[in-house]
Amino acid sequence: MRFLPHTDTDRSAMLEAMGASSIRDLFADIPAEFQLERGSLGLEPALSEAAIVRKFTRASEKNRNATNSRYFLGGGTYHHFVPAVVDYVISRGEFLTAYTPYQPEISQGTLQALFEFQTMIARLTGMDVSNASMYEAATATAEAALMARRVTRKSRVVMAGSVNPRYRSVTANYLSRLEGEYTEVDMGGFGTDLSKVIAAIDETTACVIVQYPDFYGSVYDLAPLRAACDAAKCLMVVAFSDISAFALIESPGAMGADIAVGSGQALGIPMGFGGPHLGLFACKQKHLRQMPGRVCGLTTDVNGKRGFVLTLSTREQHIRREKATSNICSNQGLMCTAAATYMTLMGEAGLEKVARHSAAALQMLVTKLPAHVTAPLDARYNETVLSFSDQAARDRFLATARSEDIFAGIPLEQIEPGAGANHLLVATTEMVEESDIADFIAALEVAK
Amino acid sequence: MRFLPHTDTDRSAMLEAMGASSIRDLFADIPAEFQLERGSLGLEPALSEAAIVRKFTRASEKNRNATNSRYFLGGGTYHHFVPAVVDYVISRGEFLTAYTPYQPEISQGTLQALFEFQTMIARLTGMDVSNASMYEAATATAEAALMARRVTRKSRVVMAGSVNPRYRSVTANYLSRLEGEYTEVDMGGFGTDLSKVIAAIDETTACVIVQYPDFYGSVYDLAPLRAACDAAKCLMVVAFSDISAFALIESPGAMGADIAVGSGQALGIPMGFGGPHLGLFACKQKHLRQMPGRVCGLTTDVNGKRGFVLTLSTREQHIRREKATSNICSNQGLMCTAAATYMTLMGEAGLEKVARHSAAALQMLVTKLPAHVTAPLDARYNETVLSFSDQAARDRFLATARSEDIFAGIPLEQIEPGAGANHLLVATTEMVEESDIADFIAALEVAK
Amino acid sequence: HEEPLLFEHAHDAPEALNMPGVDGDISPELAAFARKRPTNIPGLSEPETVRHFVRLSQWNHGIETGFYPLGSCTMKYNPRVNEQVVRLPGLAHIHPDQPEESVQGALELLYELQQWLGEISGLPHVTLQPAAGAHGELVGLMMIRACLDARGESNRRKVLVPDSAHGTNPASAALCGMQTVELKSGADGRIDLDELKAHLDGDTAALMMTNPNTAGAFESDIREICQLVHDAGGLVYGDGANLNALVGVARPGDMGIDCLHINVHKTFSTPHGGGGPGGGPVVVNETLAPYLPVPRIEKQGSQYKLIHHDQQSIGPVLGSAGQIGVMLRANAYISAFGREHLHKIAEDAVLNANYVLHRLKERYHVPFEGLCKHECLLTDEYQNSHGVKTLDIAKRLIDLGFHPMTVYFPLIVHGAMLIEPTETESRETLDAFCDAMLEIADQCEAGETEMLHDAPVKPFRRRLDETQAARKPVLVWQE
Amino acid sequence: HEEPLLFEHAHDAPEALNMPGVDGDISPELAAFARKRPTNIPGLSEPETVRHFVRLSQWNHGIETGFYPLGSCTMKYNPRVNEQVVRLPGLAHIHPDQPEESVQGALELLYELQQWLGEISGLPHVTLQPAAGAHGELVGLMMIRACLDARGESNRRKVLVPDSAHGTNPASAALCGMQTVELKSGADGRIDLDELKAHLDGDTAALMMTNPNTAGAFESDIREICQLVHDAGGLVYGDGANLNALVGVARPGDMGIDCLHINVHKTFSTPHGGGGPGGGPVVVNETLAPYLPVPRIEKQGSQYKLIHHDQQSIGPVLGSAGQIGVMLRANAYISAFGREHLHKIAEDAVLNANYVLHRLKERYHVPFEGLCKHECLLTDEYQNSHGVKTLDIAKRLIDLGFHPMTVYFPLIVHGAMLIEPTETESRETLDAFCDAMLEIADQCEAGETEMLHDAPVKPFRRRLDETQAARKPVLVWQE
Repeated sequence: MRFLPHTDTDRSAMLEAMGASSIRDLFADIPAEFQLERGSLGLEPALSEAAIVRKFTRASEKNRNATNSRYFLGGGTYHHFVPAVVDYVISRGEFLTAYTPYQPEISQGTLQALFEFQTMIARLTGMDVSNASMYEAATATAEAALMARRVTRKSRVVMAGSVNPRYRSVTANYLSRLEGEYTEVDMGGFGTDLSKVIAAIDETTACVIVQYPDFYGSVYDLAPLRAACDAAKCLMVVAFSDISAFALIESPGAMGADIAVGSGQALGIPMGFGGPHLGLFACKQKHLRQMPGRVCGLTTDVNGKRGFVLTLSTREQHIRREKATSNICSNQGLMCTAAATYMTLMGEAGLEKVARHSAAALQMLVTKLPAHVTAPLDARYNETVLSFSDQAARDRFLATARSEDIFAGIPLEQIEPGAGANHLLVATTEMVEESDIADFIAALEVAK
Repeated sequence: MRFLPHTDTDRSAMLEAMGASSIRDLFADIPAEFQLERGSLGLEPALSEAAIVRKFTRASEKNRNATNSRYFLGGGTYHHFVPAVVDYVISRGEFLTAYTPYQPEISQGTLQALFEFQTMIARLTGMDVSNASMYEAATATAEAALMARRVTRKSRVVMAGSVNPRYRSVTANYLSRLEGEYTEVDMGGFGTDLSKVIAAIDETTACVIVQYPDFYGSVYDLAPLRAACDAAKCLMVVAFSDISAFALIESPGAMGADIAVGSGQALGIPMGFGGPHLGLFACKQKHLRQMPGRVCGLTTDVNGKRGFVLTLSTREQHIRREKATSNICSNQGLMCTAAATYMTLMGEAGLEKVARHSAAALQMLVTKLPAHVTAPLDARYNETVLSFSDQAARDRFLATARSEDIFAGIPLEQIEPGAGANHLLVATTEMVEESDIADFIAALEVAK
Repeated sequence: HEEPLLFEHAHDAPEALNMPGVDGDISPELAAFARKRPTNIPGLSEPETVRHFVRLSQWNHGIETGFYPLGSCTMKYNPRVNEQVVRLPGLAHIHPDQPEESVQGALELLYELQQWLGEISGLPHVTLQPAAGAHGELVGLMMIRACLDARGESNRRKVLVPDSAHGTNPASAALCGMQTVELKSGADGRIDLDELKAHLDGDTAALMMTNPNTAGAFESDIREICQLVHDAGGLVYGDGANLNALVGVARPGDMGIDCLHINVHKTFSTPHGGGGPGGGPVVVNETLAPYLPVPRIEKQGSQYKLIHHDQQSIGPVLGSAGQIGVMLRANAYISAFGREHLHKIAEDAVLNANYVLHRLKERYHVPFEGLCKHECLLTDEYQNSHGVKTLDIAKRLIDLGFHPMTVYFPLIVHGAMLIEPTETESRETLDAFCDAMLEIADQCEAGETEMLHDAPVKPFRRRLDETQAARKPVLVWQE
Repeated sequence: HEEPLLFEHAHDAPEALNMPGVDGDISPELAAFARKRPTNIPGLSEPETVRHFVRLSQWNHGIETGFYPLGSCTMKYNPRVNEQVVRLPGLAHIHPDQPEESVQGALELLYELQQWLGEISGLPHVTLQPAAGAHGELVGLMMIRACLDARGESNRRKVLVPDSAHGTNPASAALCGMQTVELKSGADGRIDLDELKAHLDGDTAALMMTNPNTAGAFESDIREICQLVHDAGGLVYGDGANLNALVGVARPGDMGIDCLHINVHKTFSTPHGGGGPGGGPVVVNETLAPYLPVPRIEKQGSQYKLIHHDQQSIGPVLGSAGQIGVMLRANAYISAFGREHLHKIAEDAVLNANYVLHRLKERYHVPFEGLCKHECLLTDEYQNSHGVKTLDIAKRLIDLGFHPMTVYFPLIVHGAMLIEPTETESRETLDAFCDAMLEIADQCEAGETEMLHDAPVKPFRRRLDETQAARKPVLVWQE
């Protein structure tokens, strides 16, 4: 077996050194009734490496993918370009096969990359500090609610209905096992009505969670909410699903967020059928010690040289156990390195171009829509909702588009079960070409 | 431009430091008549990285390839399996982006890998020493002829007609510009008749070049030739096209070769439409100083620690200029690292398994051939010639096979222009499955 | 050589990259929200970016560069072919909301993994959704809680956790709204049956246990333990962090465990990546099966389906069906071993740990006698008298070319050193490591205390001031 | 840390890998030839193999780890996307003898590259077949010889080569059955027109020249030089090793060069790979076009063809159409720059070289005054008086974190140091390198001779005994 270095000679010699006669002697502490006969599990026969490649290649070819299709799917996961450099960096064994950097002397590579990642995430989101990742956006949103409770020592969580339904349901699920009230504010349309959210705030409120741009791609001014949160002494939590937006539009921090959480998948991480992605968590400096997850901090070594360590670990489960700020341990470390590499390669100007092209593609698409399809006309970043006369009209279009290898959008009710079945959530990135939009529009005309 | 670090600010500052006002000032020594206007070349517009990926992906998808076809092509290039580890190792920038290891202190990685490569090639071919690669097998064969002339101070080169026609024509081409006779010995059938080769030897002969296994896959005893060469005091040069053979059958060295040359493409290097492959060159210790190409040797550093250097450079062009043993400079360094990694991963037992499966597949195929197709019945490694009644019958089969995504073989006349058009050169490797052979045979029946 | 922070590189960012897509206008409505302050993300050219991160990588120790004997972390070789196959375009570039018929290949591989994990653990109902081990713990406890609630026993909120447990256990219980009660370990480091009995009552929801435990010892009373908990009306949660000791040799489900998470980044060799991503599938028996989270992957006829809604389910615990890329690697790992070889994982892992224990037990204090499983526990008791602590031994190992073992865990012994060699290390490497450990013991006895306190001296940085880092945290770069 | 030779690893090979394919019988006829002695190739398990080669890689300097200012070698950044696209299955896993209609995508990319190389060089007829620069030289000379033979001038066998030329030039001429005559360079390091005239005669086949030459200077008399050679009935061969100075700015074909090879592993950034593979396409004008080698890639209508036979062709010079993977990378590199940016390659390369020259010229002897092109030439003359030689300066640079420049080449000056920074290095890096060079000059003047003789002290190995290696060559490991 190619991953096992021992020959039978090795095994015998080692056993002999120990005075054991067979490997199963070493399992004498496991009651015999529980010991399996070798090879008795109901698994497939072992595959050679070539056979594994063949098996996965065949499976891969059963799927249609974004490299051989026109792509308009979003809803929290986006087909942005992944530069080859990013994949190369995270494929290097020194990053890929390292453990959590608890031994900083021989982990400065991971640690410096984390420090750079935290800095860039803080700058892009406009926040003071960032942690070293959460799993993904939905659980990060739940953790933000929990953190707000710790910070404010209040318990009510108000959630705008225009937050991604998956972030909402995971947050609701997390909170439902704990003390304290959780309220969702129904929005009515495909955007965010802050007055409804503000009306839901009371003095027991720990935080208000909104998404910006919201689940429907809408961009709006958070100033009224900031004022309302100040008045009620609660935290304003801003979730986001495509961080690329903040190279173009005002950041959550500039809008006054106390905590910003969301997905960093746009930063050089492939869609991968839903993961591994990258959960981001950033907050104001003053709330730092209530933040969940690992953080990397600057320090010096005994020679006075600058170095980095994981720090503030007294917040964490391996020290604080049941009193920890979270139970999170393994996070998305490698994706932080990917995102740091991506942002370094892009720089401010490149990030802005990605965002501009993503938004320009949506604008071009919306402008060209035929009359039988409607879309909101207010500020949207790279995502919006197209509405058809009825489900049949929409599904006719989807079928036409699929026959042209266009993934034209996500039926809204697939993510938001309560939605009518005549809507389509449509997203664009810099990977959408003008000709793709023309084909999209042509399919709309054909399926009219 | 993403590969250029300078901003215009950098450029201006550097020019200012030099007292120049524009970059074109630095080109003042190039007559103005030769200077092009910027952007005036007839090239395509610059592509983004995403566009390059798209362009190459589209081109790649226009080709049918061995990962989505059944594959029986050989003739010097073989579809053996390439383990992921091999590609990973040679993709690491420390190997990939290094120069020739002329500064040994900071090139010990490349050098030790070369030393290991040389050792394993010597062992596999049964020769005393190996160099650090030639371009590929055809030019290596030509270089062997030249070396034999230097060693023997005689000039006539005798080439068996059963050597790969491409090795023969490149060798003939090289030799035709130089003094000395070159003779090809026509073989008649699809194998090697040593008596004809031996009959062509005379006392002016510097060397005899045979291929083993020969171009038609035939395996035969070289002892009579060895005796004849001894008698005539000429060198026996043995070429080969799939080194994997020698894990299973007697090596060129064991058969008495003075020089062994051939292709190492089987050792973890993809077919790549013909290159880069790996030319191998091995010889007896006593002829070492007439060997062409770079070699890596063992030595010690000033602390007495073992280390490696490129050595015997007084044979080479950068020292000896027109008196060098060859003009070769850039060789196939990275492919040596690939082959070293491959052989390490395989080990003796793995290499033998590759060879055994390659040969067993051919045997299975030949055994199942229907009556209307004939093949030689003597010893063949992993390649043979199938003969049809006429060209129409063969081409009917090829067309049927192609329609089933089977690359069934190479029309012999495509490589050997003199051959009749009713033959097919067919090769097998460990990548051929029993079901592939069944499909091959079924296509034969269909096209009967 | 030093490598500055990317913010310190001495030049402005080069011009923006060429970008595909629509180079057109954005809507005036969106333009009204234009960012006012620059992001101040410096940006380097591609050559500089690559060199920056390649250089950083050189300061790291990884499994590919050397031995990594971290107890309870299972740092084994990560196959390169797995990295290759998960990057196939039909697996890497698909969206979680593509129509099911366009992703059947991916679903097939995931479904197969579910079946295999069920078979290997003896707990046939599986969710691949949890993103990591701790997440799996939370999900498992949510299911246990849902099951108890369905039984009308909403009073059961007490979770018994041995004092040797991973810190995530109590933290996960807290996050699930449950109360942890710590069980004191017996003199042999194992669960003390009397201690267990004393805490089992009508409020007990579950026992969370790790088997083999974090001292590397198998809980041989496992059948009785499970029976006691079940008799008291509770359920048994298994922390699968140490599954590498059992895979192919024995199944937690057969022993009475009701629910187990599996760290695929340990047992099934998905790379740790400097901290993640991991994967924490949860496997359960019939009792808990109705409560598995959604979405679930099911096979209906020849079609694979994602089930998004189910009445009894605890609901979604992640925004997607899981860390899919990590799961695909686990499938590839199990594929390579197959039925014939899978047990060799545990066998060689246990062989290696016992061999290390055997070679070191005369010179390092062994707190609990007997066989170990996939990891062995030592302490610094013999070295303490020379003024040398576990931390010094760990740091000295760095100078000798090894990553340190896990230190100061488990908490039930003083100065713990927990060594896990895994099945992918050779005897040659184990011997070299043991030789290094014995050399340190020699140096300690020879009074080379100062040298040991000064270690490490070889790596890029020496001992770092963690107190300074925590007291005045600097988490982002300020120009 | 040390890493033994793989032959020294302390154990037998593990069992053979699982292999695909036909696990059946071989023929008895073949079995009669079974190998009698074992190959004795040790074999390591996959984890050990990866660790072995990863560790070896760590002893190497590469473009990705640091600056590599090797004159005449053009060590520039190698784009990672190029590595990605050449590994696409339809490009990596195709056979040179597949039917043409099954490889149109590959042929299209190669044909495009041919067109581009012709356009960039001003020599529109192209072969991609030569495997490296020296191979291209041979092929070019073969074509020149064939052309002269066709003119009935088979007496012309003399090749004039400046004494500053690369060693491959005379070696290639010899391999082509031609006689080299060395031209002594003028006082400015350039070709001396009188010297040239003195050697041109009715036996002259060609002048081989490098422009800019290996002293980094442009041969400004290029038009006159070519005219003289042509008037004498000879042809002009251009060594394209230094094309990086001209790309997009000026074209050798416009200057009168008849034939040029292009080192794509220099100018077009295909990686050097520790010595190869390279690629040496040859571009020629109408005069030489009929003699291009076969196979040739042509476009006929919308189809791409491989032409295997042609009457006037010099014939095949390689067993295939070329180092295809290398050519595909070159296509990708040119694609990235395109019409708009291609000239920036030469512009920034020349800017960088002149900047380095400017910063160092007061402290290091500059043998030839004036502008340099993409590389600059210094000597150790000022340092010699302190007992310090070029070799010491080179080795000291290693300790300071840089790969040395090319040393002792060209041969026309004593103690040459040839520095080529390329366009992909930042000002920051150039400044750091110049600072290091100035520091060495300071140390030299401060009399720190011994330290300089001892360098390098930092890398894994110090100065190696090359005499011992050559005197008693050990090229293979003997157990």
